[in-house]
Amino acid sequence: MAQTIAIPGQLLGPSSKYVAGPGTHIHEANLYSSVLGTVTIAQPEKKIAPGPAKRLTKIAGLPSSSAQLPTISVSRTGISEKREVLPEVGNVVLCRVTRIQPRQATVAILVVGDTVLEAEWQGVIRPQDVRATEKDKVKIYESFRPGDIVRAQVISLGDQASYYLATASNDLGVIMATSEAGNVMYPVSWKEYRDPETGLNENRKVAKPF
Amino acid sequence: MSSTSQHLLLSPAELAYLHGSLSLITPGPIRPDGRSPTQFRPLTAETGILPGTNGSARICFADGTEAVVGVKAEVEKTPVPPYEFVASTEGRKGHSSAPKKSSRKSKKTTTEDEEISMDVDEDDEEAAGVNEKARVSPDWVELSVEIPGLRDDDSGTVFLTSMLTEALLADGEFVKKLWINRRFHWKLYLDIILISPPLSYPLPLLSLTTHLALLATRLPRLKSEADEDPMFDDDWAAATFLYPRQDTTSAKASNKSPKQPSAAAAAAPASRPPITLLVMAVGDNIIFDPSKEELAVADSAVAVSVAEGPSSETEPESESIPATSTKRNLHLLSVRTIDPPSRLTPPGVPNSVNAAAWGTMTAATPTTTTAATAPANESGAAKHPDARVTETEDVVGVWKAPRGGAKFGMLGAMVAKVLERGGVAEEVLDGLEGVDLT
Amino acid sequence: MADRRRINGPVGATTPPIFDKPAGPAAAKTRDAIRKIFLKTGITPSASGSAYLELENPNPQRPGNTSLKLSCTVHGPRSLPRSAPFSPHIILTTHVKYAPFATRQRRGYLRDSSERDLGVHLETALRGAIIADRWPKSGVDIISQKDDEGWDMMNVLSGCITVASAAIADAGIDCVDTVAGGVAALVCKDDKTAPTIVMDPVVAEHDSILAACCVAYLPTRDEITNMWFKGRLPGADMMVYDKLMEKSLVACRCANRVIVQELNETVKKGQGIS
Amino acid sequence: MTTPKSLTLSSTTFAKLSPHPYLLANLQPADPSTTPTRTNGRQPAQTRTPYINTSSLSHAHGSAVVRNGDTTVICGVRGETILTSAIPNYRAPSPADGSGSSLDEARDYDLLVPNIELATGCAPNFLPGVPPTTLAQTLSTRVYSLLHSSKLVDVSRLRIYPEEVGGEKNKEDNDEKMNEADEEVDEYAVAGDKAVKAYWVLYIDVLFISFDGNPFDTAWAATLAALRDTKLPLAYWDADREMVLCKRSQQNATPLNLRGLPVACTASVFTAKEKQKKGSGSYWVLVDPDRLEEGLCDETVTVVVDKLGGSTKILGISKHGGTVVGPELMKKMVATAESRWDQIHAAIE
Repeated sequence: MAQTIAIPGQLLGPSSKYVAGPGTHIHEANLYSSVLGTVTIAQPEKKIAPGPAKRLTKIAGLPSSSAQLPTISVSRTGISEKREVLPEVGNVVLCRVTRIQPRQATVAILVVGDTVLEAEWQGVIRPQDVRATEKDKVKIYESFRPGDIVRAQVISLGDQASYYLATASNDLGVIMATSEAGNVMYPVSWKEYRDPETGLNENRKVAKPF
Repeated sequence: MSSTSQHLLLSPAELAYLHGSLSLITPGPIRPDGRSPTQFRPLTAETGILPGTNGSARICFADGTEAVVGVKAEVEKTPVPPYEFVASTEGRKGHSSAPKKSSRKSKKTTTEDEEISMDVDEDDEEAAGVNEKARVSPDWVELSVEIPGLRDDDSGTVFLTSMLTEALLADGEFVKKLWINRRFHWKLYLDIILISPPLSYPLPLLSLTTHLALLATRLPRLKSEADEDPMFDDDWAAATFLYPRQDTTSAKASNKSPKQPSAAAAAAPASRPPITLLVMAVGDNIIFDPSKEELAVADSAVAVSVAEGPSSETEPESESIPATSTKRNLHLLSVRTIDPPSRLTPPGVPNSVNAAAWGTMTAATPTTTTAATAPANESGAAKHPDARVTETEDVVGVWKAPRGGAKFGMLGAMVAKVLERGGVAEEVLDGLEGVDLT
Repeated sequence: MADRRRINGPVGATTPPIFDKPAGPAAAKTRDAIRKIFLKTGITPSASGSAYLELENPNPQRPGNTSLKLSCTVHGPRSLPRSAPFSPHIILTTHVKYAPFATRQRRGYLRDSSERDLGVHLETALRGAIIADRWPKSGVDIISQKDDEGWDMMNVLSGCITVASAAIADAGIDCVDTVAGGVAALVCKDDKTAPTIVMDPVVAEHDSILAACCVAYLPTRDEITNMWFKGRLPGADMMVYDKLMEKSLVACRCANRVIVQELNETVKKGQGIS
Repeated sequence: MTTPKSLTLSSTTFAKLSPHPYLLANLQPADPSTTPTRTNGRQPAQTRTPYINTSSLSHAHGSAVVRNGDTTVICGVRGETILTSAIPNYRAPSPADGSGSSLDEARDYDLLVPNIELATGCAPNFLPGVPPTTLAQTLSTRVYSLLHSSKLVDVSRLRIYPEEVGGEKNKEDNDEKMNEADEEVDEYAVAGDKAVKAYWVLYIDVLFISFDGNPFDTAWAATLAALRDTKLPLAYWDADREMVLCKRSQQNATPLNLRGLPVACTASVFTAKEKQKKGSGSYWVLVDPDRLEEGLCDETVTVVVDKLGGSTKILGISKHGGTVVGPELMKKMVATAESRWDQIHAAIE
């Protein structure tokens, strides 16, 4: 059953037996495929007790957690390598800095997770999102320069033009930088890159190389 | 840009409320302004307001939208295809009746169209004496719509223009009225201007105003004979109506009407220009003359163009309408689905998913017994980049933009409701007849 | 059209060739099936989705074995221009364009009103099928390029709908269903015989077309997203109208079979590679 | 030049993030065992095989579809007639030589009208609804000037003469006289007393279905193939109706036999450093570049050669951007252009 092909609009199963995963939609209590691709069914992994259960003050009685339903989804991996994915809140993205302003750094999002995007989405990193500590003493031009490649995380869908990104953790920040002299630099400390030929250091918000 | 020009800012909750009240079955839809499903908003109309035109009309709806239509006519030389000479010199021996130029081909080639000759095979009422076919072409009518705030090549305006033109030209009756002789014909220019900003979808207003303007249009009386250069009587009082009138007041004008190709018996109730009605469906209810708010929650919307043909015209093909029917004999001219703006409205967030209402994205437990609302169960932390807003069953009361199209039966029912005896189309036509045409 | 960005040719007016003898009438033959459709996806690798459609040429006199050629490219989901207002769903823009050599009368490069009208029809047909709120703040451009004249607007529209639906599925944009376009017409040979309803009419074949309707149909959901009816029905009886609609739905289902078969092949071919 | 040490990226991500080092890494592989190839797997001097098929359009007098890798182009040629009275400052061609005179009718009366249409959604950056981009305009003018400079179209084929007046117009004997090789036009211009009444104007419309680099070679090959496939109906001036009429029957439609078969070959130069001074650092000549390579190289060379009839004739050389290509490189380019000519010649036949 794993590799059946799904055409948009193809009936996959009743929505009482499956949970809709990506690439499917529900219409009149039935699950239909909404993307051209191959059907994959993910069995629910055994649920470990979810942390301290929040005290539910809602009156609605806490329903008995019936056995979790398998998730059915249609994935396009088979079709073409170009898979269009929208940056979601929480995704780790790679982007290139396009413009620096005192109040924000404008970037073009190139890669979401591990899928390379065809279209380029615009993102914005605000000074208060650059690092977790001493948020108010951050200067943008000491953190990013146009042309740098930055690994960041999407924190919100943002306004109509751009997504809001943040580099507030150690493994986020600039991963590739070119110096004024035009050579590729390598990181020397958490806030400096060095140009191998000229030996000069430039300030950046450096991502911890792992 | 959906065909309604302005976006109405209604919140998902308002949309859900409106959709709920409009799709009630038992007492029938409850409309925000309390009208019955087939009740039209009052309108004030007058004709003959522009002295410089052959015919003009102005209609103002209750909600303040207003339109003005001016009709001007010019005499134009009919282009003659070249091998007309060849044919006429060798005598047109049994030239196979070239297929009727389908009136749908809006982009007509003015110059020779070598494969299909343009002459339209008007076989039915063509006067027997002249074996020459009456060459009519849809290009004799030019209609332009002007909506404030929109460019005239804006796709919404073009859609309106082609719908109104289509209604006029669909059956080819109208174009035959513009025929003077084999060498000349009338060229009619209709300029439709929406004066007020488009508060609701302007289609019905524009089509009713065009209807009145065409009814009031008068062409100077032809004095010259068959194929001579046309000479007209310059006494405007003697001008003949485009749509010959059967009532007594202008009897003298109609019986002197020149030999018109479609001179069906003058005494019979004359045919009337087409009207286009906007019909909307919410759930199973069919609603007419929708206001802007109602259209914002429509599941589907259809524009139906209907015209009243002279009832005496015997239908060559299908069984004729029983004679005892009421006086109106309606023709369906064109139907188009309109893309309802409801598809562009933002979706509401059901409680089960809405963090504010403690429905948690990560709750392992499906919420209460509502159909099968089961929120995503992946662990909340790093959401899988592909995870979309979780696909949930439609929750009653939560607005979701309608997906898919309209059922086949629903579309048929909407059109039937317009055409049925004593239905909405006849009610509108009666209303329009009341307007005294100066 | 003195467009200084294009080479406009001689100043004087040029006229298309006028022939001394009118062409013989097209061989009128009745067939009760739609013309054979050739559909292929993936013709423009640089676009996110693309498809190409050809309709078989029924008119033996006309050179070439196909009479309607349509190519469609889909670019999206892509970012919206800065000025666009926030939209919680994907913004659909459609462009329908005739190639200059497509029709008998050479068309210019700027879109005229009939092409914009087709664009709005296509937009209505596809918007019903696309699940818009899956792609917030993004846009998709659907460009349908007509390379050869199918002689008639409604056939062209039904071709555009079918090829665009295949291109959207190829682009991986969420749809509730594939959309198929179909045309049916009320045709009468001459006035004595009663009018017959024909699927996928070729105007050159029939003497006079009384009425025609073009439908965009979602087969599995059995819903209609766009319907365009035009013409004069004898009398106002709904019976003929409903029969005409049914016939066009049959045409849609035939077209949809071609789409499903082609999409299956794309997936198989895709799996073959990966 | 140390690449970032411990950063491991997938190849597609590397290509997207920094295309220039990516192409450089492919052309200059670290270990000598792998042969240097381009990102699309071709050798630097290797071109994409062209596929050409003709007369696929029913409303054009000549048409061709050319597929060169992922660049697909469709070209339609339509003939329309223009009366000499409608041509401003028209001078009757001196009947004696017909074509040698200083008067170049095709260029002076603008009888050839090529237009390249890129805004057909053939690539994400070419979307319709915008006026023609500079690339589209430059392509159109380059094709226009090459059409006229190569004198490809024989103007005598475009002239329209009055019909042979007098005597009963028997169509039959005129027809079988029609299909001799190419003098039949002079059949009408009896002893030069017949003035030219009208001309054929050829509208050449080139449409890009898919765009993946090297647009000029493909557009020119499509124009060439379409013109070779064009058959114009026999047109004559009808005196009593003062208009040009064409004969309906297809068999006396005369093909435009073109002079020679010029073929264009384009290469772009990729330099190791993005900003390269003259002579320093290594460079590669990439023939028939695709979209990625065109974006990375700013120096392109185009050579137009014609090998019809044995000897190689160079019809045009154009080079712009960059300072790397010198005379000896130009000779190598002509050699590659000749091999490209053989490829196209084989595809067109």
